[in-house]
Amino acid sequence: MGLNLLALASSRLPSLIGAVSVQGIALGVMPLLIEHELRWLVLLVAVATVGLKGFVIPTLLRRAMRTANIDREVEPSIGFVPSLLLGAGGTIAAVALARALPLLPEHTGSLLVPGALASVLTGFVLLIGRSKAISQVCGYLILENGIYLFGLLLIHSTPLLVEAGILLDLTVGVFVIGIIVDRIQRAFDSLDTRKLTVLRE
Amino acid sequence: MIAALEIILRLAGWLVLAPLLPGIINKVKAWVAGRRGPPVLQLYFDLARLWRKSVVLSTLASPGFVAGPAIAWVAIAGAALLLPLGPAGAVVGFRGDVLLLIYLLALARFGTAWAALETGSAFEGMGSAREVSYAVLAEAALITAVLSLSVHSGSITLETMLTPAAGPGAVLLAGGLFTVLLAENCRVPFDDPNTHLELTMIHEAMILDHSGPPLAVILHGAAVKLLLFAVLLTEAVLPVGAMPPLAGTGALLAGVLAVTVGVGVVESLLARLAFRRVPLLLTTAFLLCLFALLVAWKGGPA
Amino acid sequence: MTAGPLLLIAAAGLAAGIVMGRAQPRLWLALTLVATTAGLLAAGTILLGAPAWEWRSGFDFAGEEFHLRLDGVSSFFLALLSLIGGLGAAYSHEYWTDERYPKSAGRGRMWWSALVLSMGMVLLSSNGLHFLIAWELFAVSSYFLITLDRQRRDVRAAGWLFFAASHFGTLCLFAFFAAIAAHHGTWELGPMRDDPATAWLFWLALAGFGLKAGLFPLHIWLPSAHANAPSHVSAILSGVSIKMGLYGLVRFSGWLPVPAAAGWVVLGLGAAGALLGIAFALGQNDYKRLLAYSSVENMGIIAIGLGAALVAAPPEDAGWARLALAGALLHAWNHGLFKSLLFFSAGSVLHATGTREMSRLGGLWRTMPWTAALFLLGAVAVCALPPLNGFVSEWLIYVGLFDAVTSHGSAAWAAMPAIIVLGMTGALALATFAKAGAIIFLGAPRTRRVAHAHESGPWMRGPMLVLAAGCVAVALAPLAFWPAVARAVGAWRPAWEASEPPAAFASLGPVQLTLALAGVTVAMALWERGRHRGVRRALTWDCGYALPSARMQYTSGSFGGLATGWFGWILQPERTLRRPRGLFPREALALQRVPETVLERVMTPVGGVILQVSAAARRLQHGRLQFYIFYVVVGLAALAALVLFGSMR
Amino acid sequence: MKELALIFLPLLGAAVAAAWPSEKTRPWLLPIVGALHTALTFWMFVNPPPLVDGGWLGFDPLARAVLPAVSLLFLLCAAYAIPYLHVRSARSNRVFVAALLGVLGLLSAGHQARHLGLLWIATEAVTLAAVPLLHFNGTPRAFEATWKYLLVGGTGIALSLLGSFCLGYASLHGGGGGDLTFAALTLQGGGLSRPWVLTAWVLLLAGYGTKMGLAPMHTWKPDAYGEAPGIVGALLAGGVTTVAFTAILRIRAVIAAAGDGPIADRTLLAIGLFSMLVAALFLLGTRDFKRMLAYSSVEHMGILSVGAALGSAGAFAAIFHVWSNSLTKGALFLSGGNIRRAAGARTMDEVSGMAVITPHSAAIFVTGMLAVTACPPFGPFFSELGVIRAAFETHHGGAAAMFLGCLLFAFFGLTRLVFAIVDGRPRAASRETGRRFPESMSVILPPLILLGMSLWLGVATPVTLREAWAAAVTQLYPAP
Repeated sequence: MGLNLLALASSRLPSLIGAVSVQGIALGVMPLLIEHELRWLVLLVAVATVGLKGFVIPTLLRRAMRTANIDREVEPSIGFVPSLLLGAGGTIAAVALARALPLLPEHTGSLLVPGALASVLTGFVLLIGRSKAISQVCGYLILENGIYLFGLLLIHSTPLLVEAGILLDLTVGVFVIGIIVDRIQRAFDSLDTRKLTVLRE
Repeated sequence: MIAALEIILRLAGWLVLAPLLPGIINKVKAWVAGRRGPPVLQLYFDLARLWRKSVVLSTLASPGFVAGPAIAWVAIAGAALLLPLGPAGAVVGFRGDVLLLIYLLALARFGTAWAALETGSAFEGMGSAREVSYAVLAEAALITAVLSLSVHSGSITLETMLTPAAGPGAVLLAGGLFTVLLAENCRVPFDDPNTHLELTMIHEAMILDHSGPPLAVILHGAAVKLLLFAVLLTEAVLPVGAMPPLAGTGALLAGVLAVTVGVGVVESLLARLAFRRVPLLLTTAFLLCLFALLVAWKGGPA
Repeated sequence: MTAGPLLLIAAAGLAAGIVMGRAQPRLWLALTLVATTAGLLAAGTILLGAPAWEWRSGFDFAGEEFHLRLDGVSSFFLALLSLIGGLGAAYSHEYWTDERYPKSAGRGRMWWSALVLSMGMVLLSSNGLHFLIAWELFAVSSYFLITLDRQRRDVRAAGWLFFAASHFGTLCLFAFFAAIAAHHGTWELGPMRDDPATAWLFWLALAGFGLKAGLFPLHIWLPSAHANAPSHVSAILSGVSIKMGLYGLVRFSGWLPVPAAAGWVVLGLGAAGALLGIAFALGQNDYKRLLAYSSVENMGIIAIGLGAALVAAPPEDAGWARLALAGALLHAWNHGLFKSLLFFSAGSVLHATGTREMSRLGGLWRTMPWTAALFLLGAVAVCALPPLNGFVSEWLIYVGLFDAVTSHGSAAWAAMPAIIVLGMTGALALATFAKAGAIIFLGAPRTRRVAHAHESGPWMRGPMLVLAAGCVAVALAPLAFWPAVARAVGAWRPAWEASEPPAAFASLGPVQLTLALAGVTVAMALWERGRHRGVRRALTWDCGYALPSARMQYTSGSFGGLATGWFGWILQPERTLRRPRGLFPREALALQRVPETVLERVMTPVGGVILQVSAAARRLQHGRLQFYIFYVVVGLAALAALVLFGSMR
Repeated sequence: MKELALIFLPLLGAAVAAAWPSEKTRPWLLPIVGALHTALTFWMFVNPPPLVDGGWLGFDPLARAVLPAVSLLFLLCAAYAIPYLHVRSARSNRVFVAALLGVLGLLSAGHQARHLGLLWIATEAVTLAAVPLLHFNGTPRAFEATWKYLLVGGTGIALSLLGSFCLGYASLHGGGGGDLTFAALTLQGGGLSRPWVLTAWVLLLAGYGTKMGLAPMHTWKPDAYGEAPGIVGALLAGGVTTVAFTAILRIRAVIAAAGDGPIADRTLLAIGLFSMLVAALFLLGTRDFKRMLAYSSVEHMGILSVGAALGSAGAFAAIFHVWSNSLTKGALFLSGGNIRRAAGARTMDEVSGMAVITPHSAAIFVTGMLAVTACPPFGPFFSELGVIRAAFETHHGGAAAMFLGCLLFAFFGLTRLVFAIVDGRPRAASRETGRRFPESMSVILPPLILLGMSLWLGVATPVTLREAWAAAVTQLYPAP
């Protein structure tokens, strides 16, 4: 959860991407910690997650950043302090909300639910509060990380096939986003989404 | 056969007697002014002379120029026939004939206005515009008066409506109807029959271009209309229909005479109103009739 | 033949007209005339006493079985529709020809058939779903007929206003029929008076049908639509289409229970419409707009009659209500006759002169004597002057109202103001039509083009003569039309089935006849007398002015100015005045226009506010993605709040 | 087996298209696959295969009631795509054709999904597969639209995933064994944990609502529909949104089984009416006729949502409306595409008099506009009337009034804009471009057929179709 706040406070894109990447790795390791017995599928999923979320996607983003040759300031439309406060408030709210929802006995102690919700909220804050396309993608990733975290609650019961499918979808989604980011960069010569306001009303 | 004869006789009576009224009015005016004035029968002479004259038609006029006055005259005569004559009752009458009376008067107005507009003259246009516009307010007053009569008598047939003794609203009704009479017949204070300025005329402006027999028909029709209103007013106020024949006839004649003299007196004492004040007076007439209606409603059979 | 086959012929003829009308004008005309004659005959058989005709198809259309019914009420209106539908088609044969309007004449024929057919279906349908289908097709075909001359912007604007307003009415009817269907579990319609829970639906019907009927504040679309449509279309719109709204009101106030206030409201709307409609008419300078406003007036008069019947119907079932309703229905016929006649004559004038401005016309009686005479006849009829038909029906309404007053019931409080309003309306109508007829046809031509106008040909004159004959027939032999009216009244309320004509009604015919004869005789005698004594033609008296010109004649604006001034509070006339200046003034200008107050002073501002709201809302779609995601979050929060709120209750 | 065929036939087609060498002949794959798909769908419609208990995929009554409409729409769009791609031969159509076929396959999967997770996967995949379609035009505007589509849509997808997890957890918390098929969830019914069920409903409704384009999550729609080619608009409006709607219907059934049907219905009603209101307000002022179609689509999604909220009669009308809206909107998008091409512009400030330049497309466009505004005897009239009737039957008079008010304003907006484009004098520029893109039979017939089917749907709804809809309603709205 600290990573979320770090992401919110990052004023430079590389550190934001870094935060996302670390979060991805942590996420990938999680199922291994939760599962008591190591099934090969779980292992596969974990490895894939770590690989994709921790390395592939951040690398992609870094490359996009470099090729776009943009200045590395994040240029928030919601300032850092307000977004930090929002994030902190969101985290508190997430904890409160998680308490309001009944949990199974085995989950009551874990921070999975509040952590997931806090990540989701952080993702939203980033999506809403940042103007660079790449930082928005990071926000989206944090949002999805949160959801993935939540999904771990169900890891016992849902067939892993589903989990795998979901993961695949997410990945493809991010790839597609990456491609579009690239195209936008070429079309607009910028990744500042504030320029993307031709279509209105 | 007898009925047909009676109709013809009555019609003749109406047509023959009507031109007396303007004569009487003029006489009254002359007396009040201290002059000798024209003879009472002056209008008869005028009509006779006009009837013999040739016609000058505007180059623009269509046959409607002559047909208009004729139809107006027929309408007024027809309306007059509908009125009961005191104890003698009505000769033509049916339920709802009062509406026919009102609409015949409207037809007469249409005929005169149409004929006036035939010439394309702005004066006649002005006159007929005033005529038809003031008629809107007069019509409201008239129909309210009729309404109060019908509420009072519980009937919509002229004969029975006009028979019973006037109720407590008689004075109001008389005031209202008298004002309507003045307006409808273009008398002072609404119009000055003797004016010589086209811009201030109503009725006289409409007939500026008429001459010869058509003018005679118009003037005669106007006289019949005046008589009609006088009779209506008298019968609305006095229960002449319920009186014994002689007394009734006498009362009717006296009433008509009184109305005529009244018109003459008003004409002697008042000046013509400014046009913008006319609606006010007509609205007053309407209100008088409306109060009469309310009084009749209160006093009528529950 | 019974009604069934006749109606089949009519439907087939019209359907064939839709298909073939585009290319073959003559065939189309023949088909339409055959179809409308068949329709007229079918309506006639029912009105003259045959039992109501009913037919179920046995197969489905749009999920429902066809259920057609031709009873007293619907055949009453079907007769009018058939008559005007046929005559208008004949009129258009000369008025809207392929030569003059190569682009739209074919479309015009097609839509005409569609319009007549759909109106016929409205009258026959006894199933809510089919009624709605027919109703909307009727609106669509009206729209395309109004905008036949689409090249012109004002025509399109008028058409759109019609369409938009009409859609409002249609949506009210959506709700109306859907609610009936929801309540009774079926789209089938029929007498269902027993369920007082559905009484409130009357208000929906009043909004929906009242809009089509042009009841007062809902009339906003009517003047521009009727004025801008081709004249044969104006004729059927004014003569028949708005009667469809009336049909709906009559039909469903007969079939469904009505709330206690219904009659009072209808009567009040009618009185307002009658008086204000004619006041607006008086203020117009465009003779077709004038006629359109006069339709508002006449629908108001009809509504007064219907309202009186509704006031009486539930509690006391009084005899006078029958008279009022009979008067209203007969007035619907009469209005159909004389207003179509007037619009046909107006079309004839427009055809000959190309302008709708009265102030550019004048003196047309010389070049267009037929049109002038027929217009005059229509004008006398529309003013309800004896001895024509308008008087007959207004007389019935009057007698009904007077009887309501003399019966001293509570209804008198509605009847008394209505009578006074009717009286004033009559006087205003007289002023209006004296003005219209006189400015168009009398005096001197105001422009050169008008001086060379031409009379319309036989195809245009023929329908006008037929309508004029219809007016005269109703006027002189009203008794002959009573059974039809009585049949419709009986269908409205079965208890009133066998109502004899009031005794006085019988004497109306002879009186009118005598009057007409006397009028003609005296007029001719006077003419002869004049001729006998010698006639000289001379200039109109001009007060000695040396150079009179046609432009110096009284104009329509000045003629109506006095009375419109009294209604200035609602008419809000707009004056543009440039006074003459200097010693030798060059030009001066005085323009007067009476706007459609309800539209321009009420609806347009309201519309403006709505558009502002819309503009404000549209600013939210500003293209910034961050906010779009924020909207998602807001939506999420709102849904959560809604669910939370719901789960706590 | 056939269920899988419905999915993999188009996917196979997509693979073939990706590998097909000839630019000229590749587009023909679209109608061929489309025709096969339609044939198979209708064959299955007539002979529905038996449902496997606990199966993740199945041609269940809901799929049977809706999928044929999507398939038909695709077939006609595919037929239209041939002349369209011929005109746009400057660009390679490899990705376009493949993605189009992919969308069809995934749509089939989404409609047949009987498992919460599978449903999500299919919907997400459709979203992604549509991306290359959106920026086919390759303009900066197209990329901007795609970007917004991706991020807003992606957020929605994320929300629905979270919602799916919540629903899964609700089942888990209620003692479920982790079987996330709808049948199992419905069976568990009241055993589901209520707070989780409600949370799931909120998230799923917001998520799939984003996909459907319910306000205020509709913001991607005008951009996407405005910039994408007409066929893509038609497919998005008639196919993709339909998947999201059936998803919501399926989930609503679970929520109702859990005992929270009234709450679900209230939210559906609220969001539906709100969407209609927003759409009506936007329609009143929009000047771009392609974006107009998008707002009209938002309005119709609102109608679907309102219908779904009004019990079984309303749901029947809503499923009816899925058909009538898909077909009619399809006709509008395709004819609108013709007009757009011939006019060379798309706002009423730049376009007028199209009745002269493209008389047939303009006629179809006007008729389609009337149809879509509930003018009888086209399909939408009957379905919308059904919704209103259902509103009165369930005593939602106020909702009916608001519904009708929104329809009215939408009508104002639509007619105003459409007549402005169709009537009047054509612009010189449009005359020029109009000559380059003449109307041919191949671009007129598909929208005409769609319109004809909308008409046919209205005047003579086949009894089997009605029965299929009724069966779907029974599946989702079991009688209490």
